[in-house]
Amino acid sequence: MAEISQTAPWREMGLKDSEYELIKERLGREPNYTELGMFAVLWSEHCAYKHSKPLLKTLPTKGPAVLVGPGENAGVVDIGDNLACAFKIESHNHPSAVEPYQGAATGIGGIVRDILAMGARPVLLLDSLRFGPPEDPKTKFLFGGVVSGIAGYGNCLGIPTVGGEVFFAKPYAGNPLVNVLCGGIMKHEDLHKGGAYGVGNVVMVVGHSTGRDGIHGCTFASDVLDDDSESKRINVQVGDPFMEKLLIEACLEMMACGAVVGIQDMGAAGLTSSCAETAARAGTGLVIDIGKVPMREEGMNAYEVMLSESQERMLLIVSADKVDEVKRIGAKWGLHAAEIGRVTDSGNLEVLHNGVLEASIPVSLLAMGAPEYTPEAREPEYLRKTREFSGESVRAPEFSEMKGILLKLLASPNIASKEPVFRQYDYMVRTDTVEGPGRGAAVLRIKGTKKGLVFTTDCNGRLVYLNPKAGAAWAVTEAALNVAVTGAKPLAITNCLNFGSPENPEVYWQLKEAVQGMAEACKALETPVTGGNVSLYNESDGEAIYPTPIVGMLGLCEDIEKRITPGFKNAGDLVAVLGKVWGDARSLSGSEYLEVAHGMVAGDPREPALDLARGIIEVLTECAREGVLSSAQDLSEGGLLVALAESCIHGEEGARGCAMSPKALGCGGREDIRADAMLFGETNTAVVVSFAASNEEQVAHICRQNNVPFAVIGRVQESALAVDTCGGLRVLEVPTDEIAHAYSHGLEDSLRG
Amino acid sequence: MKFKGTVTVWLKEGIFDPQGAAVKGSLEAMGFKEVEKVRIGKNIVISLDAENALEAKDLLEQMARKLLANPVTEAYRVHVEEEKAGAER
Amino acid sequence: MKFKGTVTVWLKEGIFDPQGAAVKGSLEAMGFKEVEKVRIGKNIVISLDAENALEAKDLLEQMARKLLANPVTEAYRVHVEEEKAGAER
Amino acid sequence: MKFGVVVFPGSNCDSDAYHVIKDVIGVDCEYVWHETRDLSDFQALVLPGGFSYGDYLRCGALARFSPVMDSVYRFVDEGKLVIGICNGFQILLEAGLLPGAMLSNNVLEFRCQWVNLRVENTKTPFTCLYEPGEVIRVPIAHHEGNYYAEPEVLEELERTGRVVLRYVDASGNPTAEANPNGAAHNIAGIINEKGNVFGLMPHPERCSESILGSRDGRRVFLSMIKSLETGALLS
Ligand SMILES: Nc1ncnc2c1ncn2[C@@H]1O[C@H](COP(=O)(O)OP(=O)(O)O)[C@@H](O)[C@H]1O
Ligand SMILES: [Mg+2]
Repeated sequence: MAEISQTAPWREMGLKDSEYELIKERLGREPNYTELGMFAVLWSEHCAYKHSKPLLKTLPTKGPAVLVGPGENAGVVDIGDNLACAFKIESHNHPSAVEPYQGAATGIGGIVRDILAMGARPVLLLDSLRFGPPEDPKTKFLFGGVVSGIAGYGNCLGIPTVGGEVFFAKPYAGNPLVNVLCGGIMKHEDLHKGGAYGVGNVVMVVGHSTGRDGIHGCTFASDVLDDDSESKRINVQVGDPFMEKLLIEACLEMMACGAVVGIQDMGAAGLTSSCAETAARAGTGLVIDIGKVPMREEGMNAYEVMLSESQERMLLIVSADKVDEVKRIGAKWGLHAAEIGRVTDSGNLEVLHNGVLEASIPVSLLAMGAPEYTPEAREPEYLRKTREFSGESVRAPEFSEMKGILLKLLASPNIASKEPVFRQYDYMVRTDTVEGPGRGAAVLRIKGTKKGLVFTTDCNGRLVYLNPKAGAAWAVTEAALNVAVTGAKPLAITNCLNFGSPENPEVYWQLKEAVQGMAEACKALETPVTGGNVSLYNESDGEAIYPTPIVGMLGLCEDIEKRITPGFKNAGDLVAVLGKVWGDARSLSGSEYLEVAHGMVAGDPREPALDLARGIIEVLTECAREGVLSSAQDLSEGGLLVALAESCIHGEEGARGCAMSPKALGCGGREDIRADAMLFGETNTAVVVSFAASNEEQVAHICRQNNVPFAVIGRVQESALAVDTCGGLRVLEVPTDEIAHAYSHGLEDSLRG
Repeated sequence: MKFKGTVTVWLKEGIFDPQGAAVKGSLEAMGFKEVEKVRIGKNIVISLDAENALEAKDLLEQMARKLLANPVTEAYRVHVEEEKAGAER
Repeated sequence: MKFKGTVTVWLKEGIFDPQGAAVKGSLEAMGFKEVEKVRIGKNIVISLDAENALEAKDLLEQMARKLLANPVTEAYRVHVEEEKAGAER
Repeated sequence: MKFGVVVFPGSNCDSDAYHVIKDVIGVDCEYVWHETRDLSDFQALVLPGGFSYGDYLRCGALARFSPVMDSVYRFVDEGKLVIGICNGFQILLEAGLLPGAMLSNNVLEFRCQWVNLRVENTKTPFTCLYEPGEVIRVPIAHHEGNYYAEPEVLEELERTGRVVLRYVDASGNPTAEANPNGAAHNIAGIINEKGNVFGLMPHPERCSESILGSRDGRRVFLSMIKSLETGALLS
């Protein structure tokens, strides 16, 4: 035992000296090597949220529809008809940086098991991805691997990948982001939780055998990527989607027969975390014998078995009289279902190896004893410069340049169609996908009801970089408007906070501000946070990524037949803006236009007007109920003109164009107005809608009632997008075919380039 | 001179091979009880021009390292022979 | 006795191998101009128990014929050797 | 009349086929576990899409050795109807119930998209409710749908009208651009000599309700029901 303190192995395992001292003190003795390993993984940032917990506590988590909030494997929200939706987002950034295919694939595997652990059938996936510049050869390698990994795993499971995001920017070059969201549906009575209740109940491992793969994966995830990461590659876990598919079916069957008291997936830190967390939630203890764990390699010791991150495994707490039933179902699906221990009242996790005690640790210390840190926060130096941006910083383009700029924006990989990505995903399996990827938020019907589930993921890291508080709030409002333009009501969010090292005061400041912005927006929009994930240490070569707090939002569509879609429907319909288009220089802050046309990342994005966002959501849901809108599309990257272009591209035959003038938005007489900002400036408190002229009065009335500015800016026409100045001068006219061409080839062209 | 190189790529020992495991299961179910382990790898046959066998081998090593094998998960072996005219593959 | 069998499976001559063609394209783009043709096949390594090499080979032939290769599109070759204790693969 | 939907380990379109037959069309339908050997209750079987046995080794290769397949051969001999969709088609090929084999898509990617299909033969129990030459819109979702058969086999399939569905453009022409995966002769679906085994890569069960964007696939199932009811087209 003495040698432990001499060789200090905890440092290599990622524990600080002070943490080791704390363990020793709380344990009242020196931990042995296996115990130390167990502490190291559970006290890693990935599992213990050491640097983020105090911040996360400030997020709103309660609401009338929330059935299960943060703390369980996934949040659960009531969606009526005795149904509930479990959903959560999770990151797999570090594994994907090293081995993109397997990293992304096992990311899907992990999040699906989280949803399964709540008792829900997983029914949808979204993927939110960030890469370096598309022309960078490393990006091509990472992009190709990640997308095919998601396809390879998700398609095999038969869970449709119905939406997501892809965003390219330099700060992600060495450290891509791979965040995946899974949603599942269940009846209220099928809700399960991850607690090891009932002394005497049986602990079982179901699914794959255990090998040496992925040992210390979560300490790796809490580390900065460097050249040494290459040597950590042997940590890579290989996904087996076929096994996961069987595991889903088997676990659902096991839960349905009433055998399962508690269930938890074995993700990061494998057996250690699943045992410690289930026991901690229930206030019990566990005794397990790892000699009974099905293994795929010989001679594995306690340390290896407890830390293995072999995929496709679940931990089940089974009532003692139902063990045989669980074994029978396991055998039916060709899975291991092994009895490895029992629930005790000791409060300890006791690990035996063929009867010999190898570890004994209080579960509360393991699962909840990690220290919390409140690091120093300092406003980043770079903000002084980026905030200097003003109207004088960029030349206003001539009218004659507008067409070129529009086409360039549409072809920019951040705006262009992501079809080269999502055509590799089976987004139709299960026959519920009513609006699939490529047209805004995904809409899925719920068979047997009139309802629809709506999902989106959103975050523009560039905006968060320039103003973390505003950018994070913006991610929430953008997601909410994405949901609302379908006519659905935003219900709740899950989030994944992707940041650099919290030990860097500037990064910690970003994190703190972003969480505040997210909290404020969620409170204002009444979309509580039901769960999520924190991924820190996203850096390479000393440079942090853009701070990227990704928001995954769930909305509910009361009547799916009344949903609204983004494409124009009828020539002659009026086109209007609901909300606020600023049209001033500040609205160019962090815009795609500023980067694409001027090569600048600068400015200070406005904090979203949350009251206005709320009003717009009200207006859209009411309009959907009344059936008065033909189309709706929110403004995001690329601003007003790109939003209109997208409504043209998705338009019905004969209604694929629009003629507009910003006159009604109040350009006359305002000094601060600029044409480029009017057309390409970004705001997230505005949407463009179209409707039959006969509905104008009703739409206007609904807007007035909700204090939402309403301005008719043009009409739907057959096949071209045209813009007139306030003075009536036609400054732009582009055939929609040309627009559609730029939009649909942009991504492939830039990856080829 | 023409050479035929074969780069054999397989999953490193210790990395689980789900394909191999599934095939083993099926072979057993078909009655081949003698099977103890199945691992599935790739066999990449490359016809190429080179001055001599040494150069050919060197080129193939480079291709394997840079593209054909994923160093994270895979190991490889290179084999070169002179191309027999009219050989079957 | 323990044997290590290797079943190599490849697409029949005359059937276009898109994966091979793509790899050839990538190799060329990387500067390997010497490459004339690339074909990608499978390498299935099976550890098995048998009385002797002949029996092992016979079993492997059966597995290949029944399962490992699709006779419409694929050809195969079987190779057997005695398993060396502690061999790397 | 009762349909069976076979569930192999890894099937994932089983519930989609079941939903269309049972809930949308309203015909009796049951899942058939892959270890079942008695199929005497059923008049028609669906081998659904998915990734049976993970599609490891080759798509459909391992499923072919599932216990149920012995009974499927007998079922086919008895002249009952079998439709294999996507992975089900691949299984039928591996099992030798249909000729040919599948190669990887020539785009080397999984492809999920809508395609246009021309119905080439309407004198089959699976297509009797379509118009000859009718162009329908149906989704595909596969990685290995590049149909291959030796030239003599292709020639015979063509000559005997056993190419039932072909990938075409919107105006009905079987162009190379309209071929999503490189399939020989733009073949999307074929039938056996006897006319009771049909395999197709596209997913008719995904386009049998208007809320999903097209109802063009529904008549595949309705055709089967009609021919079972009338006995027409069944040898
Ligand atoms: N990685 C992806 N996977 C699946 N769908 C994606 C992906 N990236 C983008 N999409 C889809 O493409 C459409 C446009 O994406 P995005 O530009 O982020 O939309 P929005 O501006 O509405 O947030 C959306 O429907 C989205 O779901
Ligand atoms: Mg977006």
